Amino acid sequence: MIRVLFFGPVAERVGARELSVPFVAGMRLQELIDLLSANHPSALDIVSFIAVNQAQVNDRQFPLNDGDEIAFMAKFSGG
Amino acid sequence: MIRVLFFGPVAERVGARELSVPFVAGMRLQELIDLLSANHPSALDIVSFIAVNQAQVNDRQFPLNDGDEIAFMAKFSGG
Amino acid sequence: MNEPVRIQQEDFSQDAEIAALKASSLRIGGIATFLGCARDFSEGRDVSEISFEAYGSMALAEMNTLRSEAIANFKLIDARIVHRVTTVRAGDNIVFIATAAEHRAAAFDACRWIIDELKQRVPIWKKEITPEGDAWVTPHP
Amino acid sequence: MNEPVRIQQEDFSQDAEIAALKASSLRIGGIATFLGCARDFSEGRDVSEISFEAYGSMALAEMNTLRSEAIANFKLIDARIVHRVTTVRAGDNIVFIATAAEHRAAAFDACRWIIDELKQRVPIWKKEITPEGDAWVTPHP
Repeated sequence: MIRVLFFGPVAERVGARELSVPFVAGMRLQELIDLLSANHPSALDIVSFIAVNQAQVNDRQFPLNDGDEIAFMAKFSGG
Repeated sequence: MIRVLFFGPVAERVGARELSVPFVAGMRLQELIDLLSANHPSALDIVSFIAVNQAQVNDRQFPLNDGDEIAFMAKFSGG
Repeated sequence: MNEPVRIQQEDFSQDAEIAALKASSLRIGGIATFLGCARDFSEGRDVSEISFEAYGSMALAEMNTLRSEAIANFKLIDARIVHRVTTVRAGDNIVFIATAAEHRAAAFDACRWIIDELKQRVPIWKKEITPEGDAWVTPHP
Repeated sequence: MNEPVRIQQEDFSQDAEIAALKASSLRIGGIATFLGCARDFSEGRDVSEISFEAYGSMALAEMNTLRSEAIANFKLIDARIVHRVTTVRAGDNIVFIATAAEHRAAAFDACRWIIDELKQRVPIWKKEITPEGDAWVTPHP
């Protein structure tokens, strides 16, 4: 499984803090983006950063592994 | 009388923290400088600022008044 | 001794943070700090409370990276970063950064750099709770 | 409440200074501080103690002027300046400046400006006491 995490404004729009998505061999980040885009378009609108296992990833073709933790995040507003 | 004050390195070279100098009508700052220069030349060497009644004065022709407090000061090194 | 980089609910003491910083060296000549506080007013609206949420594990890792980069790039002796994640009211402490260096220029430069970078790089979000409703804060570009 | 500008022998608490600063307004978004400490080493020499002397009345007046100028020029909400005049050892506090503003840039700019100006304008002198003897510090140009 892939653990998909949401925080703050994104979590509010998704209506959940976490989703579990079945892992499929050869899966890339783009497939998760497509899934979120189809089911929660208003949440995707405010996603500015994506992290895979707590490191920011910009390449949408980034290959995923079973057990990965993927976070879809709005612009940070801490401090 | 004029109160002449010394602090820190200047006081050390003068060997005193305070001198009283008789006030003479028409006295200007230059006369005090000449006095210090004659009696304590090594102290005058390190004087960078002069204050009359706690305000810096650069004009050596500044007229003095009886009861004035004049400070001869080395470069500041606080903070 | 507390960790030099922390995310916590509870408030912190600047005296305690500075004492911890000083314990690391007798070569410290200057310590710059920045304390971010909750204001009662933001962009024209009254704010009753501010609520914070973090991606805790990633936020802590980023803050530790920020501290290490600041120490290396500004030749600091030490640095500390604390961010509260809880609900605060006007006047409450939110974030604290302290940078210790031999001389003050490096301490100031590093402290400012850390808070600027923290706002850009650390996954924390704030929601302002106002009499007219709640709103997640969208940072300016 | 303590005065916001002071020259004193005794040490100070940053928590107490910050609490006093915060008491003035709920609009404060950022507080920058600078803490100057005694180092055990200066320009190649070990330093055992540092002894301070001030032209007290003029120093206090200049520090009050600095505070007022900083508040006006940087649009601060409030500011505090404390300088110890006594003999200190390595690690001891010497000077503390805190500047409170709505936003952090003004707080940082003002804090740095005050310590830079204080060193130029406030009649205080320091003497370093080293194993090889005492020496009044001559500031660099």
